[in-house]
Amino acid sequence: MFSTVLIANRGEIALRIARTCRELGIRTVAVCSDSDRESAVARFADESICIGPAAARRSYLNLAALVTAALQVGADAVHPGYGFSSEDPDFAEICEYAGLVFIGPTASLLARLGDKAEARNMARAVGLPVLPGSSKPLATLAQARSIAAEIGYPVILKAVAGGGGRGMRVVRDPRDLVREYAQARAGAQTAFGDSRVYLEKFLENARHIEVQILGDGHGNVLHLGERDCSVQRRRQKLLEETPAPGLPRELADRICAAAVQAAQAVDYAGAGTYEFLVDDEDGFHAMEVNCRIQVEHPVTEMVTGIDLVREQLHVAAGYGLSIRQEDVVPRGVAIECRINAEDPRRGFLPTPGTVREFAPPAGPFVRVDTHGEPGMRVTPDYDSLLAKVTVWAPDRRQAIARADRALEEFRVGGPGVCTTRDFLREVLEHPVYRAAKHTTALIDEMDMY
Amino acid sequence: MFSTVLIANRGEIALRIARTCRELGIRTVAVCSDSDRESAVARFADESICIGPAAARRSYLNLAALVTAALQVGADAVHPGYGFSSEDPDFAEICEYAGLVFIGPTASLLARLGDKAEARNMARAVGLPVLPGSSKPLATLAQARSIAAEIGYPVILKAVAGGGGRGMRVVRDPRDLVREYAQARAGAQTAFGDSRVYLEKFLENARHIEVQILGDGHGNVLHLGERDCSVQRRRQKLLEETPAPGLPRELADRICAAAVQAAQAVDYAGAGTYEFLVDDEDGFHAMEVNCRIQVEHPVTEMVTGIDLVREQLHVAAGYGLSIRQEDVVPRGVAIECRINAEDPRRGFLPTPGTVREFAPPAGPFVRVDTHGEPGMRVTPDYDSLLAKVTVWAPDRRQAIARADRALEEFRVGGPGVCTTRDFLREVLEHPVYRAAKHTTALIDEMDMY
Amino acid sequence: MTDDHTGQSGLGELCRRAGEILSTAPGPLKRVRVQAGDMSVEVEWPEAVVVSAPAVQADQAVAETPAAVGLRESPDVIVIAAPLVGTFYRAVSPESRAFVEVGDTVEQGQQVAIIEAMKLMNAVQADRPGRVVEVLPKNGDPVEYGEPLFVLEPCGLQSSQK
Amino acid sequence: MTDDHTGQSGLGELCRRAGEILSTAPGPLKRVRVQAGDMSVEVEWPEAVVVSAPAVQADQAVAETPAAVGLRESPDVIVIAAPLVGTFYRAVSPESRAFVEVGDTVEQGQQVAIIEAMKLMNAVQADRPGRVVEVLPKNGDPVEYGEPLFVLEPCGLQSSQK
Repeated sequence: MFSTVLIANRGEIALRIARTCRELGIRTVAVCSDSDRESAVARFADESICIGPAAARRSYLNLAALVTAALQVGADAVHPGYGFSSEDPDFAEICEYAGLVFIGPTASLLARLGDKAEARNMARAVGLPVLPGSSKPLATLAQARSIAAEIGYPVILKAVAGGGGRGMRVVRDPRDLVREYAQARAGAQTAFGDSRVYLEKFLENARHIEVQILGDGHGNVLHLGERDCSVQRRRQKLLEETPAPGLPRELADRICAAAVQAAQAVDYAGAGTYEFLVDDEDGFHAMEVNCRIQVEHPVTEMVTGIDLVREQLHVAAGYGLSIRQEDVVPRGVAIECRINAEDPRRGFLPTPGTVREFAPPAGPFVRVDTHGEPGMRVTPDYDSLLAKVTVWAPDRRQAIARADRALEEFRVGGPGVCTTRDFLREVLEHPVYRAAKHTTALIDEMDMY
Repeated sequence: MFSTVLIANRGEIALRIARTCRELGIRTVAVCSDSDRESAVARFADESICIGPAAARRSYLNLAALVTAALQVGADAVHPGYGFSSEDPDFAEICEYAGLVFIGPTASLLARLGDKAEARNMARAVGLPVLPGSSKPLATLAQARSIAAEIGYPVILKAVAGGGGRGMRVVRDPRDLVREYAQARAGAQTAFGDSRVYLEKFLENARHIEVQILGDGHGNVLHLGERDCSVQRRRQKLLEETPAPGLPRELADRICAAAVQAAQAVDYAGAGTYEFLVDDEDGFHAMEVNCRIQVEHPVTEMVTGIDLVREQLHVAAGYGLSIRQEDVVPRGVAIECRINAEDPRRGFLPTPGTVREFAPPAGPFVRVDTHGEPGMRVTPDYDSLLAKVTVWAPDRRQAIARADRALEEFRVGGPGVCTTRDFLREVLEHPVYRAAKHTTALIDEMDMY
Repeated sequence: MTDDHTGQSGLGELCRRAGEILSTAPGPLKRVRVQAGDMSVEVEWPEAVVVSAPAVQADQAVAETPAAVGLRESPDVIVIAAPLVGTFYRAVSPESRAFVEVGDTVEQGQQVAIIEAMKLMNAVQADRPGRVVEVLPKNGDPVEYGEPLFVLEPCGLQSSQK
Repeated sequence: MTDDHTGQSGLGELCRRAGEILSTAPGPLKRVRVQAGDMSVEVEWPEAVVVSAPAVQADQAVAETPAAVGLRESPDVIVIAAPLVGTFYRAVSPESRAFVEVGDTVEQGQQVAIIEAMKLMNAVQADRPGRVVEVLPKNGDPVEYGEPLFVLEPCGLQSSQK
């Protein structure tokens, strides 16, 4: 096993990774920006090194600083977490060049799966259903218009370099295509430094279902069941659960098998997530692949008992997976609620400020992943996630009651700081959610009344 | 189900009970002493009522105040937790008299099983092995001397009204019997208001194994596996785990079956624990029964996924058990560590003071049950338990590593306050414990070097 | 040089003493000051929020008077608080006269109310003399331990008014 | 000069003693004062510890100067801190002369060191003029972002001494 792992991330995921490293006897080094010197992971880790100022571009996204720090502390591997540079092929390549193990897929696979148009083609090549759309980045507006006309409106424009729900624009009326196409390209350029976009059919009432897979890089891939992540605002997940409620088991099993098939085709190494859209009429459609540990991985851990970060480390260290498919026996239901510093009443706008009170829930079957503590400052430099509250129960009704209890118990707030806590309790109460009839449109519909 | 439950206890167990009540939609009323008005459970509960001054004798042990409070708030049931009056037949009887459901066995069963000498006889009557000893309370010193001579030294003197490891004296030399007998009687009178004692053979190197049972009061009893509670100081448990490590599965199954048999014989209702001593030579011996939820119940909950307080409420409300024996499928290993405000270097003397720093661990597969928070005062009025840290893992090696990680992460302390945290980490490191060869003598042996 | 040396070692002594105090003194401190001749060492803590460990309360007299909650006593205000949880009664029976009315002067030890718990009638007594200014719960109200029942003003005040 | 020296070392003693207290005293302090004869050292903490919400920092200039960590700037002390994580070099090559030595006066913008990261040599410049009092890391030491590299005293101070 590795002797020292540099954790190239911040916040709750950095702490979560450090915890598993500690349990495996691996020395951990946290990196921090100037404003994170007193963070929970900086205190937890065996060592902490400051890599730049608060602005992520100059610290957590600064590949040279990350690799220099890793070499300086004698790390033999780098865990990129999620977000930031976790799926950046350059990061994987620079690590390799510097003699560091990048804990994730290879640079070339990151490059191929990171190109969303290419990923669509790869999925289609192994026989996965994909939504009708452009098979390459759109070359011209005329091409966009002709493909959109062929597959029929509504369509969705997506950045080739995008992912995680960012950089998408829905077009419902052909007259809006000119404007939306121009804005999608401009937005993609700003957000990802790559203006290329593609388009596909947009499903108004679909469910976001994803499959957690683990691969050893030698053709062995297993899945850890599916997650329903349909509760989203602005295409960003807010609440996730497993198993997917209201989805016929047979359909869920077919989706899981499809994900395994696709991952096997690319000799996937480590933890990854295959995302699908499911609609009642057309079955399921492959969307994109996330080549990293996922924010919502705790729900899968709670029903399977498998530590996903441990498996990532095992695979990256060349030990292969410590489990086989038959060891994956999901039990009960888990729900994760993301407590973000955002104001649901103002379009989920982040609310920076000081979190004066911070007392997360605890007790039976409740897991909290957080870097929060009283007095912590929420700055606009980083994302607004304060804590993930994940609960487990034998069945969905009990899990919902437990999630509601845990959220109610969570005392969190401070001057200027709003959170998604109360809004999530409204979701848990919502009859459409309770009946497991919700789609990705749930929150928009809630906003309407 | 009940509409309002009065929780006749304090500390972490009161909060733990309130959490399950909340999840079941039951209104909760916390009682508090004058010094507990700002406690975690008082804040969590729907209502809180002060029942007396800090001294437990005049608040949490004051049956009249508890029942008056329950009636005043319109409770239909009372949950006694553990300790205090949880096994007091008078409490159960007064509740019944006042029209309140006592969440626990009937008064008459509490009386019979609370008499430890009588409980021995009941165990023997259903065919359970018990250690040789007196079948009735000792009438005279001469009788004690003759029985001790017959069964052979060492013997242990126990209070008939005792339990939970309190009020016991080991006699290794016949010449000490006079003194120890007199002191045991005096001690029993002081602690339990009942000077009667009995004696039995003392096993120097035994393991404390107990079985969690659930009964519906109509002859249906199931077990939730065994727990090893051999890590004890002064016969008080400090660390518990399930399944019992190093115990042949066949022997563990026989012990579980014996507990079920004994509980069926008395139509046990609710949650209970049958305690046994296991030694290599003679197999197992029934000791006593705890007629209440146990401090260490979280380990059982983590491996079975069953909420024990929920089952207590179901049975007490007349719904029967919500599970059958075949629904109990233990998975993996769970370990509980008790963080007490005690000084292991001074014989585990409680250390009152102010807990200035209190940041419990969290993350994957870690559960914390606590009423603690920064600034909390540890007073000599109540027991010294600050928090229970329970971890789960697929196997024992990983569970030990995880427990150690969680304990290391726990920042707790303040002026004058010592805790058992570091000592427990020594236990987790101890080769005898790691090899699962430990007996109830482990801590005494550790003290020696 | 000698002076200087003496000064330094005297100072070292001072600091050592101060350090000893810091490390051995129980509970949080507010201020430590050590002085010798013209030398002094002083250490001060902010206005302490933290309270020191309590005195052992385990075995107080049963007749202990509870502190009233939510109502401060002052030189002008005496509060009689509920000594137990139960139902508050102002008279022996519905037909009887109340033990005390607003304006009455009560003696120390005089019964002012009854609290019933589990069918037992417990007398509430004034622990100091005074004139009744206000009766807080209504007859038959449930009260918890420490709940303020009566507000009195000290007799001294009253007599000075006469 | 001799007097002055003695005074300084006596004061140093005071500071060292105060430092000892600081490092051993439990909990947050409000004030520490050490006095010997006519000399005294006093350290006091501000009332409020909580800092208000920060200004938006998302897009500062790339040439931003990091604040030094663990060393306070003051009117008498200028600190040059590491602008990035990497290896600290005092000269262009092992054979070359160091960019600056203790005692040198540096101009604003003058290169004082190199920090190497990923084979890239990054110049470290003085952002204010001053006289070099101390060089903190050794040649070849790893440094993190914000780590103090040089202590300077402002040129004004130096010229007034001349």
